[in-house]
Amino acid sequence: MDIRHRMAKRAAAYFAAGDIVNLGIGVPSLCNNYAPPGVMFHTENGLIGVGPLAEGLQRVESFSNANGMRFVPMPGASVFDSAESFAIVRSGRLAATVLGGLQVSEKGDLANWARPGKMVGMGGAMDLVNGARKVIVTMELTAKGAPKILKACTYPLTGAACVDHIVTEQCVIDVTPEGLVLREVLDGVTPEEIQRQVEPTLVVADDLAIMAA
Amino acid sequence: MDIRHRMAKRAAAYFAAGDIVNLGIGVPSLCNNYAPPGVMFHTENGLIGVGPLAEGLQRVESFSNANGMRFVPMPGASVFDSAESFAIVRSGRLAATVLGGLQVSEKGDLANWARPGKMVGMGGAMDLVNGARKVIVTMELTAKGAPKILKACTYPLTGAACVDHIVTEQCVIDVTPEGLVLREVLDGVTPEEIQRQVEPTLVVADDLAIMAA
Amino acid sequence: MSSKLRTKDEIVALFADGQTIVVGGFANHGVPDALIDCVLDSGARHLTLLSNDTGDADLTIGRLVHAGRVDKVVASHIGMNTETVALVASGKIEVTLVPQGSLAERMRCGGAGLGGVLTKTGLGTVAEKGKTIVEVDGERWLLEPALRGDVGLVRARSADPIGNLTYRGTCRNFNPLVARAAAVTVVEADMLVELDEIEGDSVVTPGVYVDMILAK
Amino acid sequence: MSSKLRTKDEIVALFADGQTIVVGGFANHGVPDALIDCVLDSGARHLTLLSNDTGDADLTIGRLVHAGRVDKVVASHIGMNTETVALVASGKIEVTLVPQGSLAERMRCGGAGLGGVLTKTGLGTVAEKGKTIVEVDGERWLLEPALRGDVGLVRARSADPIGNLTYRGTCRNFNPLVARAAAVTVVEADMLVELDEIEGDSVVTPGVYVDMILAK
Repeated sequence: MDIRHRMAKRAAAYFAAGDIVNLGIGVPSLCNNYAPPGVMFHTENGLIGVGPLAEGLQRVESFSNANGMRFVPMPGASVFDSAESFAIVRSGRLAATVLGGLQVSEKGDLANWARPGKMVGMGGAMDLVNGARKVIVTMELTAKGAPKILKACTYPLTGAACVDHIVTEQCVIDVTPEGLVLREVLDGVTPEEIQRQVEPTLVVADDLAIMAA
Repeated sequence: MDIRHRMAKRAAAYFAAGDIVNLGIGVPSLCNNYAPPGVMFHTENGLIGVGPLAEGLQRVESFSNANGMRFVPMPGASVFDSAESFAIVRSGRLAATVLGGLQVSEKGDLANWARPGKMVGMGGAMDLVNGARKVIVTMELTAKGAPKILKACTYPLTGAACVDHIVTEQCVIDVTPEGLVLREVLDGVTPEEIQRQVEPTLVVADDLAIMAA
Repeated sequence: MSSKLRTKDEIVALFADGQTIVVGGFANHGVPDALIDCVLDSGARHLTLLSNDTGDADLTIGRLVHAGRVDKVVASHIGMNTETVALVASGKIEVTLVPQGSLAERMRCGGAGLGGVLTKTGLGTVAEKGKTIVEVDGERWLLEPALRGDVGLVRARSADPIGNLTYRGTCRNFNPLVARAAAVTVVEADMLVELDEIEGDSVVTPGVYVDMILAK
Repeated sequence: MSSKLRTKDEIVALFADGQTIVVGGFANHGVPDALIDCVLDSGARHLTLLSNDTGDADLTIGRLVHAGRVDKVVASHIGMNTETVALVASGKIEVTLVPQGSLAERMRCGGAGLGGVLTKTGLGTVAEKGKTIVEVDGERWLLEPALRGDVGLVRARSADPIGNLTYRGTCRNFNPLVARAAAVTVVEADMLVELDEIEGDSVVTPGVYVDMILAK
């Protein structure tokens, strides 16, 4: 499995039937391929029950996700305006959100919407990381060899102390009150190899598991 | 015409086609008999387009006004929840509200929801006097001979400086920046007789008119 | 995605002494009467009631007052219910009166992850008492903080198995706000319909807000 | 009760230099394109645009940017529109970025007679900048003040002559909020229907918010 799908599949393992989940663009959007039955997807432009991408006559303007892609609504879909959409988000009704990340700090701060001097908008990301019960970041462990998991973020924050799980192509890391806990590594990758690629000191879980390739 | 209907009819003369109006209980509720065509009525429990009282099979729980009376909805009626209902009220979308009054001050303060020591609730009155573009109070000029139009209200206020027009059984008084202006009197009633029944000094309008009996 | 339909016994088990119960309805209309039966059956006491009014004496919401279950009331009006008025007068029930529009917004905040709203309603009146005044660009506003409860009781017209709801006429009133403003939201519907029988655009309360639906 | 249908010329006459225009739509979907034609035809310049985004370059809302009519933008995201990004970078357009949920609530406040809301969104980020922090029971909240405009442009699915509106699917998005958040609200509807053809319970935006409807 290519690394994008590997990360999406692992992130989707956090979902359970009955969950309402919001997926960001890029790798997160692939999670719907791996979600267990009974998960429903929320799109912040105003619908719960996002189904597969639409084809032919199904491609109507009225069912487009936050990324502008046309989709088929699922049975039981509900429609609402943007205020209601974010009432759902902020009030903790979303079981999870999956987002990409530029940087995550050891306290779980997330920077994913802007590089310094290039701020084109946070969209709904600040509300999502503030409201969703579980915030899952999918990202590669490093960018051009430089760590993305840092003691403190240097880019503008999306939210402070908001991340629960970091899913990378090599490992899974949880943000806990005791610090960053290494939960899973790819077969053949050592905790030491992961540690070299992140800035803060990782706690290695007693029950460190193998991440599905 | 009996004095209740006389007051209601005069208050309804402030309405124009296209207006959305909220009527309080008692005399105000009679205004719908005298409104010009094209006025629509708002009930704060969540509907615009309140029609006549319902009879027989028309009497369904789902169309009840704020006073619990069953009514027939008019063509073009719209339904909404209580938050939307008061968004409409507060944002100035109601052309007018007509309410009863216990006391009105010379600055247009209104007391109509409680006597001292007997506060059973303001309901929607505080929102209505704050939001409606025109606040019309229908009340008798005095209570057991004591004036109800005072220099300052002694009862708990519904709103400060909110009243535009006071319609009584004997006269019509406007609240203006220059003070209370006597606009109309019943045929045969003199401004002096009205003045004796109110506490603040009235300004008599240059074009003082005769109020329809 | 499993059904949210629950038996009366499962719903009765939700209630406990000292809870805040948020209830839909307005002047005896659109009240979730079968869910009020559940509260009565539970035996729960010392409740705080958060609702527009307390109905009439021993009618609709008023049955909770009549049965002596209520210690506190937060409402916009209690005058219709002579029992509530008498219990307040004798100090047996504590009441907080909130302007109706502010009550609706406060419930909405409680269910929307918001801390409160700024309103003009009540400025210069007793509704200001104990409240914070916030200035925005030199203009004075009254801060009305969010309100939430432990269990919300909602009366809907129709409900599908995942809790998408519609309402009918003025029976809507506070119900969609109550559906959001509690830790657990329970629904009583006039009609139980199949999944997808309520068209998405017609859903008034999305099922995401609903935890349990009373089975018939 | 007379019809709110108006000719294109009557609507074009609404716009003037320096106005704040509030526009519905999300990422080119559910945008009132015929009303944007009206703004373009009016020649109005130095506009402030209040909308979720500015569409794509020279598409939907982006046409106002392309035509050089916009001085300021208040939005949650401008990244799709390369022209907006370039004009912001060169200082020709001033942009204020607002988290999407806060933008929606701020418009709602502007149209609901409220001064602002308290949210957690943006605490600890640049979204705090210049904003007031309000404490409620020791908890910190960000005060997001109300936003309003001069003219609101709404795209609806159907409209009756008094402006009761429905929407379709995700074309609803910000449109019902825009319908409330301006001094004058103008609607473009895919379908114009007769009075009472939209059942009262199905009305999403009550006609009371609507001033004019573009005639076909």
